[in-house]
Amino acid sequence: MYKKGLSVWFIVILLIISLLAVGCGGKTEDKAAAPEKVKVGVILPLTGNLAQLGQEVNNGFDLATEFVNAKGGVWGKQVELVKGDAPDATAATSEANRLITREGVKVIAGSYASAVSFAASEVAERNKVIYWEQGAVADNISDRHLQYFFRLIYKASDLGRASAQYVAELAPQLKIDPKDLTVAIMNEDSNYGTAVAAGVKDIAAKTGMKVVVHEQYSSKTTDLSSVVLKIKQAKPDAIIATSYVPDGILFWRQAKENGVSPKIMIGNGGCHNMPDFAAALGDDVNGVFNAGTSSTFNPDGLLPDAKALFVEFQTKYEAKYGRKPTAHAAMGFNAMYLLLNQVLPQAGAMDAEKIKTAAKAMDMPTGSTIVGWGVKFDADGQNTRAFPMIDQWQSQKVVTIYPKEFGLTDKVTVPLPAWGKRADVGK
Amino acid sequence: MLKIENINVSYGEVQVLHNVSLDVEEGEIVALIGANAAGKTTTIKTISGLLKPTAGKITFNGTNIAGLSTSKIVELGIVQVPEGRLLFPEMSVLENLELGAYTPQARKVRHETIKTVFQLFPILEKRSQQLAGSLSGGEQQMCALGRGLMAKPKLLMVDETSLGLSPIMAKTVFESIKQINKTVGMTILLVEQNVHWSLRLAGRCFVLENGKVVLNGPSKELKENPHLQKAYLGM
Amino acid sequence: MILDVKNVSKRFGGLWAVKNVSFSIAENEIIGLIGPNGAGKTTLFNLISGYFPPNEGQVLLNGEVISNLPAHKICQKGLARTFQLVRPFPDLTVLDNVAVGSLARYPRLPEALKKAEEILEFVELDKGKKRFGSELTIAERKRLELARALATEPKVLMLDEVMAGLNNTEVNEMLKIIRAIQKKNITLVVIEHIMAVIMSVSDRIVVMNEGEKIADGIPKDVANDPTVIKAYLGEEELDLA
Amino acid sequence: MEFLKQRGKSFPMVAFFAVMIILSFIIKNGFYQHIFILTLFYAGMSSAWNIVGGYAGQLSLGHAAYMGIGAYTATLLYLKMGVSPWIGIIAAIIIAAAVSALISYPSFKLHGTFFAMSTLAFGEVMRIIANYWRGLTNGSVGLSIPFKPSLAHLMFEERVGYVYFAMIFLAVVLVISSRIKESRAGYYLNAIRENEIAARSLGINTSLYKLYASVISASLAAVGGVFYAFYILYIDPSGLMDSAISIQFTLMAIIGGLGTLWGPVVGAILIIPLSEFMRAWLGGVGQGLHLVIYGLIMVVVVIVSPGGLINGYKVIIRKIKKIKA
Amino acid sequence: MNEFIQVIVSGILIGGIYVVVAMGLSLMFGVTKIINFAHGEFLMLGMYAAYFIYKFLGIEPYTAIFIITPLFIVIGMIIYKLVINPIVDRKHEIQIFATLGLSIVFQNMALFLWSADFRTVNLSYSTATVSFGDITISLARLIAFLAAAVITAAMLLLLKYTYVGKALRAVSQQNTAAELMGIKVKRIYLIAFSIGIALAGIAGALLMPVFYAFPTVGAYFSLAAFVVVVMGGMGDVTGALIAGLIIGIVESLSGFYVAAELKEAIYFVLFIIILFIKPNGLFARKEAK
Repeated sequence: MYKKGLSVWFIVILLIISLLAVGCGGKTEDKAAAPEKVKVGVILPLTGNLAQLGQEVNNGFDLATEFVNAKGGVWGKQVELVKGDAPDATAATSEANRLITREGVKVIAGSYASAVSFAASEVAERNKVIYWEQGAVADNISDRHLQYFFRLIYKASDLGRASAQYVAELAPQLKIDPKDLTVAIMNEDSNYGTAVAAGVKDIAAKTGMKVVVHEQYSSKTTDLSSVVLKIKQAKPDAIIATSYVPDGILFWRQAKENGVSPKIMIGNGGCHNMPDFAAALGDDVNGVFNAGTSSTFNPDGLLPDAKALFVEFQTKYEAKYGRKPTAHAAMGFNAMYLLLNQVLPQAGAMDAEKIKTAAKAMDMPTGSTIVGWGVKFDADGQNTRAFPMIDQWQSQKVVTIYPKEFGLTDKVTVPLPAWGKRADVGK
Repeated sequence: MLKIENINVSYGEVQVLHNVSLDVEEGEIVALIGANAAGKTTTIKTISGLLKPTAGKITFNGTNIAGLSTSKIVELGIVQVPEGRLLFPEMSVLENLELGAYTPQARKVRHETIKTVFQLFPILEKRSQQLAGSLSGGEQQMCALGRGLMAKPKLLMVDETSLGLSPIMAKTVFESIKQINKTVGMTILLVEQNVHWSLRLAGRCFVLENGKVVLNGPSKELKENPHLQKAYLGM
Repeated sequence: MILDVKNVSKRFGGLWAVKNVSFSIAENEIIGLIGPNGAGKTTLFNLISGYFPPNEGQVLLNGEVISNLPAHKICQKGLARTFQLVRPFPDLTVLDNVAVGSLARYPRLPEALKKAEEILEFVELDKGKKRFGSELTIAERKRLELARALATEPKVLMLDEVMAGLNNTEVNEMLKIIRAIQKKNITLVVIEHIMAVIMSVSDRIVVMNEGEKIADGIPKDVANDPTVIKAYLGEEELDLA
Repeated sequence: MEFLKQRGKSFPMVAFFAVMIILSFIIKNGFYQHIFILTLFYAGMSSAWNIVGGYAGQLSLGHAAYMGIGAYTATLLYLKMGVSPWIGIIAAIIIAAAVSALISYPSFKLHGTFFAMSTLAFGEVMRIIANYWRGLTNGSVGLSIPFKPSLAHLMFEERVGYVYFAMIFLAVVLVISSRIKESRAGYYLNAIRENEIAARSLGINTSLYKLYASVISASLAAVGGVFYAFYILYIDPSGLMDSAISIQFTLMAIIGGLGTLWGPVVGAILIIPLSEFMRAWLGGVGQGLHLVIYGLIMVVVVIVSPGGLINGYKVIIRKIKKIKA
Repeated sequence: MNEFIQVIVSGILIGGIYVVVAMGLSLMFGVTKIINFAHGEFLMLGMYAAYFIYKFLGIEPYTAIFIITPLFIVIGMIIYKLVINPIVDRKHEIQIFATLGLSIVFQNMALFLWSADFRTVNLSYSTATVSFGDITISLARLIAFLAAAVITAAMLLLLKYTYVGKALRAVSQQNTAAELMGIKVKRIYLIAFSIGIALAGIAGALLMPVFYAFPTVGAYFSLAAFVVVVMGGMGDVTGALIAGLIIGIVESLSGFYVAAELKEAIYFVLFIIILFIKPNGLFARKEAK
């Protein structure tokens, strides 16, 4: 309909520009070939809805790198983290490609969000680059039998199992037979919440606990009153919740408004161990349990080296960021520190095969890392010695209570006191 | 009072007015006549400042108003009653009238003005709480005229008042225009397709054809003009 | 009779825009439809061309009821129209504008374009055919609109004020085109404002006022009909003192 | 190839793909290849959108839903029944066409903002359904496709395979687009966009043609969805069917030139590398900084360039021609 | 029965919040005919403003409204001059994408400046409730709802009884005629836009005690607000009020009786169906021409 002869030249010009851009890019690659520093890739969601926890992990990564660099780095060279922002799977693919092919990294640490981990680790695998996952919990990430993928954290369903198991163990204290215990499950409906809930259901079936309500919702919702009302109606003894921060705050606030008062409330990370959660609820946060990685357990349960590192991490982190590290920051630190301090020196060179061998050879007992875990990867790259701990909020602080050797206190308050009467929890 | 000298106006790349000149003296009724799309509405839109001339001069009481904003021109005292009436359909008649008196000076005296308007158009007082969109065509036209008067204009430009009205209704409206001119002494620039009416109502007429003024003069003389008779009166 | 309008009425809100109008048109006639502004001419056009259905009555094209068909079907059956406010497609070229019309009969684009060129030649608009619809003068737009409707190869063509806003030369050219269209065996219904013009070209004239048909006959009779004079020209003895 | 037969008209197309093929030999770096693939893919998606959004002027903001339908159809058939994605493409087309026919017909009564909002809502509903229907889609856990490179599985050991596949996808969309544009349907769609009432009076069944545009557009978007799934190898509702993705398709067409054959392509060539490079350069600098700049560029371009770059260019050409004449 | 009433009450309360968010959007649209896709981001800025005012000045969000309102009127004016004025007469798609770009800028600006942390103000009334028999009502949400009613009433009074209000309506109904009355249309656009932004800021302050500020919070509300505005019949204040309550009640009912995950989908479907039946919104009085 229109004479196109000329518009084509317009396009051709654009193409030439993009060609030039590519030409320039080629040089960057050459630079990467002769590194003066040890480059490690990082992929995290630094923008978008998951930015908050992504940033926490990023802080941990940064601090671990500082620690290692202060000690002289790896192989006598300083470590540089090359970062990619991946708010979603497509961006993760882009960034993984960029880090691998343009920055020339041989190992990528990530990614906290499961969707990001899925996509980025796929690219890493195809390029034979190590993907070092610190905190994405979706079960099926490690079900793909990838060769270059290592995950330090436990699976989501294991987290759900742990929290449900703990609830079952608390039943006698309520003078209820676990078989008669009624449980409400609520979770946000992304892969994280869904997988945790599956683990909870599994244990509920095994222990005979009765799941009276199971509510799933989008974490982007503005109102959870329908969920709250359903739970209120079912009057469960325990609520097992999996939330992100916004919906977690919303739920507990609306639960308070509606006078939902279970005997046990337990969360599964993501929200229920975050300072923002406590800030929003004040004293009412006390008595709430959380299952997940902890950054505030009793370091006496750790092996001596780990304990020293734990203390150093806590103080340096607070000095640098002006607040206590969250569990996500601790996991980030742990993952990066293990990578830089153990795996890479062991591997001896920036070579994926060697790093893989070194990682597979890792055999660290429980209590040897700053989050309490040991490290031993199975054939799928899943760490078999990771486990969640149980915390309880006391005096608006996350206090670890289980496993016993990491517990800071024996004083566990059950059942949960009524709303507004929780200041004394743990005392 | 109003003097237009050789203005050119274009819509985009199409020039619609070519060297149009006309003038209006205080107290008179002047009609601008011509066929559909001859450029009548364009001319008064340009006077109102809705369109900007590409060339030429428009002066009002000695002030050059070409290129001024519409609100400024309204404040100076030129008010247009637009073609198709363009009432605010979901506002009451009273509100429509009140909006007519939007400029500060008109707003001050709006209570007196509204009395005059109601005297001219008693039906508007009866309908004052009704939504303007629900009025009949003739009533709407009266409301539009009333709204124009509320601005306390020195020059009232009335665009195609008879459009869409039955002859009887049109007659009433024309009579009231005459009335406005007589009682208030209002200067009126009338834009009309209906040549008969215009010739009877106005003292002087300008005939536009294809964006050019082809004839002008006192209505009596024009009535006898063979070109006009042939082109517009079907004689 | 190629077009029969039988007791057609249309109501908007509480007002009858068209009230019980009937007339018939024989093949190859030129019918003038006149009346003062707001008489209901355009509404009648809209009813016939299927823009909206009548509340009462029927329209028959070649003996077939078309009054409940959608507009595009009516066009395909051979009745085309133009609009008073011209609606050229502004971002299409003149040629493409007309080709949209001819595609109704010639689904293959090259043929449609060829036909469109022929029609543009016919209406003498072939010079600037690469210009965009938005770049035309009013006279050209009117002609484009006519050409586009003509391109659908109608049996009946209804023209809504195609001469409004044109100067004398342009009006005469348009009249020439209208007569030429008639020679192509197309029946025409023409809405027009200017009496003189319509009188000269029509075989028969239908006069409307306030939604009703008030006269129907050959131009000379209609022009001398006192009701028509009163409705159309207004009461001469109006007192404006 | 089909489009080579179209005499002189196909010259731009041939030239374009010649350059693309040359580029596919030059670009060896994986990151640039990835950007190249994304650009071709988005150019294809935006061109597919353009058929209904540009030609017919129906500003749909829910096209990610069709991409999602395509991705899920082919992935599920492949994972659950071992059906080759090539056959999956056909199934994807059928389902997307059916869904679009169902939703489009009533929605074409709506105009302007109302239409846009209804498609936005439709896209969101589809995403929520995909999330909720766990038995079928695995919900938000997503579906991960094991990497088994072979042509039959639409997975390629060498990334360049994806380059060619994306190129073929874009070529198919462009050929169909230009075929539509240069046919009765294209003329009719343009007429509908410009003035629906006038179009109807010229014998155009406007509902039918809008439906036709919508179905073709949705089908092509579904094909793109299949490609996406087998390239990224992981799909989940929020990553695939987010309204932000629908808006991306629209944005590219608008930046490049709505309703023109090459507009969406130009838009994609500008936007994808821009956003990718912005993220690469600034993503690690400060949280969100790259998107602030990206957003600013978007605002400025949209304000400054009237009707897209291609049209801006056309206006200039028109002016030049006038001066010459 | 009680639970049904409780569900309805919850629906009305969340509906009230939608109304507050939608009101400014509706006014802007009615007058300028621009859909402000960055409206949610102005809400977000309002929440941050309330948060920082509380944190640094110790002024509670409800009182902060008196600071936020003038502040946001100024912000509205600046944004109008920079972004909206150049596109006010342009095509829909241009307007959509300019405001969309603005939303990307604000979202990430907030992320860049204030990080992604969730900011809450924990006040005595954040979780306080009022009870009527078995029915409990969140105090802060009730206040937001009452504010919605007050804002609606104030808007109606403004539009009905002041000259500016009449000019706003005049421009929204017939902007050429308004111009011919001597109304500076562009200035009315500016006023409408600024009031709209101020209303978004007020909505932010009202939300702060019950919700929490973070960079992408706007998106959580804006989609619902768009639905409310479109369904209520663009620019219709009472329509927006009723549509907001309908959406809230439908959301609450479907969340309780169908599934919490599907509640958004259900009101979107309802919205689509309503549009199919009434293509210009629920309360559109006339067919748009």
